[in-house]
Amino acid sequence: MSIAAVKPDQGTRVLSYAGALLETMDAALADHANTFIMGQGVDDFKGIFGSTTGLAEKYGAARVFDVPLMEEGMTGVAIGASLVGDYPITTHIRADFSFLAMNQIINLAAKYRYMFGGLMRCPMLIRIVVGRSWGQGAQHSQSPQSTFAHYPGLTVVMPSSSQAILDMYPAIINRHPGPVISIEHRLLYNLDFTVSPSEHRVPLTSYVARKGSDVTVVATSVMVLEALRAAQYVEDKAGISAEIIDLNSISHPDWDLVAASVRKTGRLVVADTSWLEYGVAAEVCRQLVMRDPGLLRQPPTMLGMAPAPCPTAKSLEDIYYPSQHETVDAILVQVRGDNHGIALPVERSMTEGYKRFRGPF
Amino acid sequence: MSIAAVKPDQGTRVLSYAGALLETMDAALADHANTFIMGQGVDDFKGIFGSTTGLAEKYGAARVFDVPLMEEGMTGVAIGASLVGDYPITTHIRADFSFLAMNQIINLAAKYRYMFGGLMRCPMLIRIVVGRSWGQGAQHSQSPQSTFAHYPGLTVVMPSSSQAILDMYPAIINRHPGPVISIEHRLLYNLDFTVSPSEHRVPLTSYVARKGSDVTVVATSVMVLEALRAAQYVEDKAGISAEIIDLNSISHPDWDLVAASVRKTGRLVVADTSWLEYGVAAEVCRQLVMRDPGLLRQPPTMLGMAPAPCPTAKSLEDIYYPSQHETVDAILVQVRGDNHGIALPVERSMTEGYKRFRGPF
Amino acid sequence: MKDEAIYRRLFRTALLIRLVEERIIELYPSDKIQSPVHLSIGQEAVAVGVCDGLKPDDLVFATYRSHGFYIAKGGSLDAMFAELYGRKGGVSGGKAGSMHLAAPEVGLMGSSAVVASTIPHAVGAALSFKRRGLSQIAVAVFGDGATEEGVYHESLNFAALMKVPVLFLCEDNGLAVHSHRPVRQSYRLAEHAASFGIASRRLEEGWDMLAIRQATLEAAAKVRAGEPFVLEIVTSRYKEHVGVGEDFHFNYRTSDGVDAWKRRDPLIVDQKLVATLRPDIEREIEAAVAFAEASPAPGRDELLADVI
Amino acid sequence: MKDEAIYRRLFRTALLIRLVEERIIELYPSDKIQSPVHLSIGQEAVAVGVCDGLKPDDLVFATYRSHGFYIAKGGSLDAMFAELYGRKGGVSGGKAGSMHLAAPEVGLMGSSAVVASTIPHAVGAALSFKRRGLSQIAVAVFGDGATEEGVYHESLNFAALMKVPVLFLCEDNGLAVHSHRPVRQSYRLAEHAASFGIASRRLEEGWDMLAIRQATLEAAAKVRAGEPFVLEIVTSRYKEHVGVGEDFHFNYRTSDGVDAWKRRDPLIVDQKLVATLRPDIEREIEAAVAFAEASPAPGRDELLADVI
Ligand SMILES: Cc1ncc(C[n+]2csc(CCOP(=O)(O)OP(=O)(O)O)c2C)c(N)n1
Ligand SMILES: Cc1ncc(C[n+]2csc(CCOP(=O)(O)OP(=O)(O)O)c2C)c(N)n1
Ligand SMILES: [Mg+2]
Ligand SMILES: [Mg+2]
Repeated sequence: MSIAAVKPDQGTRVLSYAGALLETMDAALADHANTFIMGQGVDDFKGIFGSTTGLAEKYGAARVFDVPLMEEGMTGVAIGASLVGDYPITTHIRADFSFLAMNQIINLAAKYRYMFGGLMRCPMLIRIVVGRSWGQGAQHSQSPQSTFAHYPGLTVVMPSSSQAILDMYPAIINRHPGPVISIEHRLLYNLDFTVSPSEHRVPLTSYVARKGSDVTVVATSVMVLEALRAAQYVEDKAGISAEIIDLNSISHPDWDLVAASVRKTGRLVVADTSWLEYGVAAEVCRQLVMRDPGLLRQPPTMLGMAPAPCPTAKSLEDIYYPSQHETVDAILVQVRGDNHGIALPVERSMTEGYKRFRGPF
Repeated sequence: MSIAAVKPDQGTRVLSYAGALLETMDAALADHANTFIMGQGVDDFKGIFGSTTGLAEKYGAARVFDVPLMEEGMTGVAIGASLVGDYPITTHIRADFSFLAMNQIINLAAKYRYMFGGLMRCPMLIRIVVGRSWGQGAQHSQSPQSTFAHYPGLTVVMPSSSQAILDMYPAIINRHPGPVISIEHRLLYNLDFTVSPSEHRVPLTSYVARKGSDVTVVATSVMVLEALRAAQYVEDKAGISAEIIDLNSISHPDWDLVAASVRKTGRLVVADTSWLEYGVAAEVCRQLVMRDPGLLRQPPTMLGMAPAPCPTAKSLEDIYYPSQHETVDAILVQVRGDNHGIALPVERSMTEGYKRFRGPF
Repeated sequence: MKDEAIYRRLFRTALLIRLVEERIIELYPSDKIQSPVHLSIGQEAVAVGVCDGLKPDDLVFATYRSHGFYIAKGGSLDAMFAELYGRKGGVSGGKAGSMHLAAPEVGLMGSSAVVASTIPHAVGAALSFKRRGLSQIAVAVFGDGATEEGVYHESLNFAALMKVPVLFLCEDNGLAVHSHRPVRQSYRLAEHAASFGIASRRLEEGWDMLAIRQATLEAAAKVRAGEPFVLEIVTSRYKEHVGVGEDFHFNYRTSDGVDAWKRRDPLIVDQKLVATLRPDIEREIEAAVAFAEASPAPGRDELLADVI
Repeated sequence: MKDEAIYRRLFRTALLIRLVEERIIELYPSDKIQSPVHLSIGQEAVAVGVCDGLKPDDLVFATYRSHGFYIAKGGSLDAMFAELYGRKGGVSGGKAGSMHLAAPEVGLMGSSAVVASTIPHAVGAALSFKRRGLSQIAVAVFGDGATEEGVYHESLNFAALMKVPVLFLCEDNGLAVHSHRPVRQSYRLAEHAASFGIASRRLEEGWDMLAIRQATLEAAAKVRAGEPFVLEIVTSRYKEHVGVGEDFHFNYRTSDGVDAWKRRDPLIVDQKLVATLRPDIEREIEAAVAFAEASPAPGRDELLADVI
C-alpha cells in the first residue's frame, strides 16, 4: 500500500511535508517583517531537508541565517530578540540537540511570561526534527514531546501531515503568545499529502483524523499515518471501524474528544513516537481515569519505542519501533482479542512503506 | 503535629536527612578509593546544605572539590572519569540547574552502556536538590523526575527519609551499574527521622510506607511525609485506614505492589512533587489500566504543582503546592466522597509544618 | 560644576539603593519578604554608573542580584517593595520576587536566577536592534562566575561574528557564592575577549561612579558604532551571597578586602552628602514600604494567569 | 632508515583507512550498511599520525567521524565491518554503527554523534589519571566546529585549572557540514587557548603523517608532564559531510582546495607504495567484509540487553 493513498480528506493539491514547511516559512517571512529564521544550515543547499531552501536568497542574510554550533546560546539569542518584538524561528535538525538548549527552553522561555507577571513575552517557534530509521542510533532518534509538555508555559505540537503544517504554522507564527515547540518527523518530510486550501481544519489541539466506532486509536506524528494505514487494513480485512485521533497538540490536547471517543468504543490503542514510560500514553491514561475509570472496557494496547536507547542495527531497529504489523495487530487484539486469527500485513519495517525515504539522512 | 512524630517505623537513633547524606557521602569516600565528589560549593562551609561539610578536609581536595559554573562540562567530566573506573558523585543545589547538563545526562550517560553494546559503563551518582517554599520562584523549584525517568538508561530515585538514604546510597554508589539521579528535597534536609541500622528496608524500588486498607496513596519525596501525616489525621478523625506507597524509584517502581494495593482498596490518591501532566501521576494511571482498568472504582485524586511555573509570592506559593489540608481532603474525598463533612486541618501552608526550615535557603 | 551635578545625581541613586537594601535587612526578620535576597550593598556604584552612562532606551538584562539595576534604571520603588513583599502591587504582581525584577518600561528586561542565562538575551536584543537599524544597545549584566558557563563563550562568539551592539558588563566581586575567582578561572576576561576580537576594559575603581559612568559612555559609544565590548568592573560584595547577614565569621574570606573597599566607598566616606540626601530618600522608601504593606496579596485568580 | 620504517608503518595504516572507506563507498548502494557514514577520506593522516605518537594505553575520545581513529588505534577490522553491517560480530554487536565506534581494549573510548560531547570525557579521564598518579594521557578528538560549543570553553577552563593530562586535538577541515569556518568563528584556537593559559600548536601540513606524529609526540610529552595542550591540525575532507558521495556540485565549496590537498596527499602521490601495500590490505578488508557478511544479525534477545 502506498503512502499517497493515505489522504486525510478530499483535497485540491498534492504537497509534501517539506513543501508545506517551506511554504509556511516563506509566508511567515513575507507576511511578518519581524520574523527571522536561524539555525545550523538553514541557508545551505540542503535547507533543513528542504524546508528553508532558497529563503536566505529571497529574504537576505539578516532574515535567514546560519549560526555556529551553539544550541543554548542560539535559543537565548532567540529569546532576547523575541523579548524586543521579533519573532524568531529556530531549528534543530535532530530533536536530540535541543537537550543542549534545555535550560533556555525550560528555565527561561517557558517561564518568562508568568515569572514576570505578564510583563514579558517571548513568542517564538522552535522546530525540532525527530530522526528514525537508517541507523540513526541512540543520539539521533529521540522524540521528547512528553518532556517538553510536562513544563507549563510551553506549547508543544507534532504536525503529522502537510495539512497540519499549513493550518497550524500560520496560527502560531507571530500569533500565538508564547514559545511553541514543533516536533516534526524526518520520515514525513518526503511524503506527499493531498491538502486543501487552509480552512484551519487542523486546530492547535487534537482532532479526529478518521471516524470509527469499534476502537479508538490515539496517535502522534508519523504514528498517525501508521494508524491510518492500519485502520484501512483492518477495515478491508475484518470490517473493523477504527477511530483515529491525532493528538497533534501534546501540551494542549482535546482530552474531551479523546474521552468521548473512548466512551463510544471502550477500546484504546495509543501509538506514540517515544517511550511509553512517562510518555504520551501515560497522560492519555491519566486523563481517561480522571474522567471515569469505567471508560475502558479492557486494558489498552500501547505502541512506542522499546524501553532502551535506539539501536543502530537494522534488525534491531525494526523491532525497536512499532511496525505496521504491530499497529494492525494492536487494533485487532483490542477488537477481537489475542486470538483474532486475522493475517497481519507482511511488512514489518515501517520504512519499507516509505520507499522515498532513503539514507543517509 | 510535629514532624518528629512521623516515624516510618521503630528505630534506634535520630538522624536528619542532611546527616544521613553526610554519613553516606563519608562512607562512600572511606570505602571506595575510586569515589570522588564534585560540585559547586561541595567544599565550602555550607557543604551542600550540610551534606558534604568537612569531607574536603577529611579526604583532601583531590576527592572532594569545588568546580566552576559548568554544569554540562562537569557532567561530561564525571562521565569521562567513570568510563575509566572512577565513581563520581556530582551535585546541583537546585534541580533546575541540571537542565544545563541535560545533553550529557540524556544523550551520553543514559546511552553509553547500550549504545556500545555493553563495552562502556558510566556508573555515577548525580544528586539534584528540589527547592520549595520561601519564594524559590519559577527557576529554583522544579522537580524533573518524570523527565529523567522517561529516558531508558537512567535510574531515578527520590529518597523521602534518612532511612531511604542510608539504605539506598550504599547500594548505588560503586554498586549500581549505571548512572543514577537522586532527587533530594530541600524541605527534607533539616528534618529528623528515626532510623534503624541499615537492613536495606528501603529497596531500590517502591515499598509500603504505611499499611492500610481503605485507600492507596502513591507518593514521592516530601509528599510521602505529607501523606503519612494526613494518614494519621484521617485515622484519628475518621478511622480511615490509608495505605501509603513510597514510589521511591521513579524509573523502576514496583508497579505490582502499587496495583496490588489498588486492587485491595479500589481508591487512589497520587501525591507528587511536580506537575501532574506527563508526570508521575500519569504513569501510575498507565500502569494500572494496563493491568486492569477495573482496578479503580472511581476517579483518583491527584496532588501536584498547579499547572503554572512556580510563583514567588507566599500567598500564591501556598496554593500552588498541595498542602496538608488538601492531602487530607484528597484521602477523605476518595473514601467518603465530596461531602465527607470531616473538618480539615487548619494548616494550609506545608512549610508551617517544617518550622525548622526557614529561609533564605 | 557639571561633574559635581552628575556626581550628586549618581550619589543619590547609589544611596537610594543602599538605603533600600538596608531597609530590606531591617525588614527581613519579620518574614514579610519571604524570598531569597541577593544584596548589592558595596556594588551599587556599578549599577548607578553604568545606567547613567546609557541612554534611557538602552536595554539591560540582569541577574538575581539586581535591586541596584532596577533602581538605577528608574524602576518604581513602590512596585519594587510590593514585589519583594509578594503583593499584587508588585511590578510583576508578586510572581517575580527579588530574584526576577523587571521593569521593561524603563529598559530592565528581566533578571534570571540561572547564572549566565540572560547573557544571550542581550545579544539577541542587540541583533534585533541591528537588523532594524535602531541606535539602541543592549547590556548583558553578569557576575564574574557567569563567565565560566559555556553560554558566555557562545555569546561572545556570536556577538563578535554578527557585530551586534551589545555591551557585556561583568560585575567582578571576585566571588561566586563562596568560591574565589582563581579557583574557578584560568583566564582573564580581557585576553579571553580579545581572542574573539572583542575589545574590553577592566576598571579596578569600582567604587568610583563617575569613572564607571565615563567608562560606560566610552564603551557604549563603541558598541553603538557596531562592536560588542566587554566592560569588567571590580567591585565588592559586603554581605553574604544570599540573605541579609555578613559572612566573615565563616572564614572563607577575611573582612580585609571589604574594609579596604569601604574606606573608598563614597556612600561611607562622604557622610556629609549622605546626611543631606538621607531624609528625603528615607521618606521615599517609607512610602514604598507603606505601599507594599497596603497592597493586597495575590490570590487564586492570579495563580493560573499568564502561563502561555 | 628509522624514519623510513615509521613512514611505511604510518602509510600502511593510512592506506588501510582509505581503502576501508573506499570499500564502504562501494558497498553503500547495496544498503548493507544502513546507517549514516561520515568518511574521513582526506583526513586519514591525522588519525594515523596522532595515534602513532601516543602510547598504546593513552585513551582517545572521538566523534561520529572516527573510522580513522578506530583503525589507527588498532581496532579490529572484522569487528568494525560487522558493526557497520549491524551484525552481532560487530564491536558493539551492531548497536553502535558507524557513528559510535569504540574499542576500549585499544584505547578508543567511544565516539558520540553529538558534536563536542566527548571533549569533557577526555578531561574527566585525565583527571582520573592524575589523581591516581598514572602516566596515561587522554585525547579529545573533535572537529573545528566543535570548538563553538560552550562545553569546549568549560572543558578548557577546567583542564587548565586542574592541570590534567589532556590533549585537545582539533581536526580542522574548515567545515561544519556546509558552513565555512569564518562564518562560524570569530576566534582562532591558539589565542583562545592561550587565554586559558593553554599552549597550542597549529599544524598546516595535515597531509604529513610524520609531521603530525612528531607534533603529537611533542604535545603528548608536555601533556604527560601535566599541562593540557591544544593541537590543531589542518586537514581536508574530500567527500560530502555525511554519505559516500562528493559534494562540489552543490557549489557551497569549490574543488580547488581539495585538489590542491590531493596533490600533496601521500596516498595519492606515492602510488608506488600504494601498489606495494594494496594487495595485502585488500585481502584484509575482504576478510573483514566476509566476516561481516557471515555474522548473524542481532535479534530480540539483544534488544533490551545492557540498558542500565
Ligand atoms: C546555572 C546555575 N548554576 C548554579 C547556580 C547557583 N548559584 C547562584 S549564584 C552563583 C554564583 C554566581 O557568581 P557570579 O556570577 O560571580 O555572581 P555574584 O553572585 O557574585 O553576583 C551560583 C553558583 C545558579 N543559580 N545557576
Ligand atoms: C550538538 C550538535 N549540534 C549539531 C549537530 C549536527 N552536526 C553534525 S556534524 C556537524 C558539524 C560538526 O563540524 P566539525 O566539528 O568541524 O566536525 P566535522 O564534521 O567537520 O568533522 C553538525 C553541525 C550535532 N551532531 N550535534
Ligand atoms: Mg561574583
Ligand atoms: Mg569540521
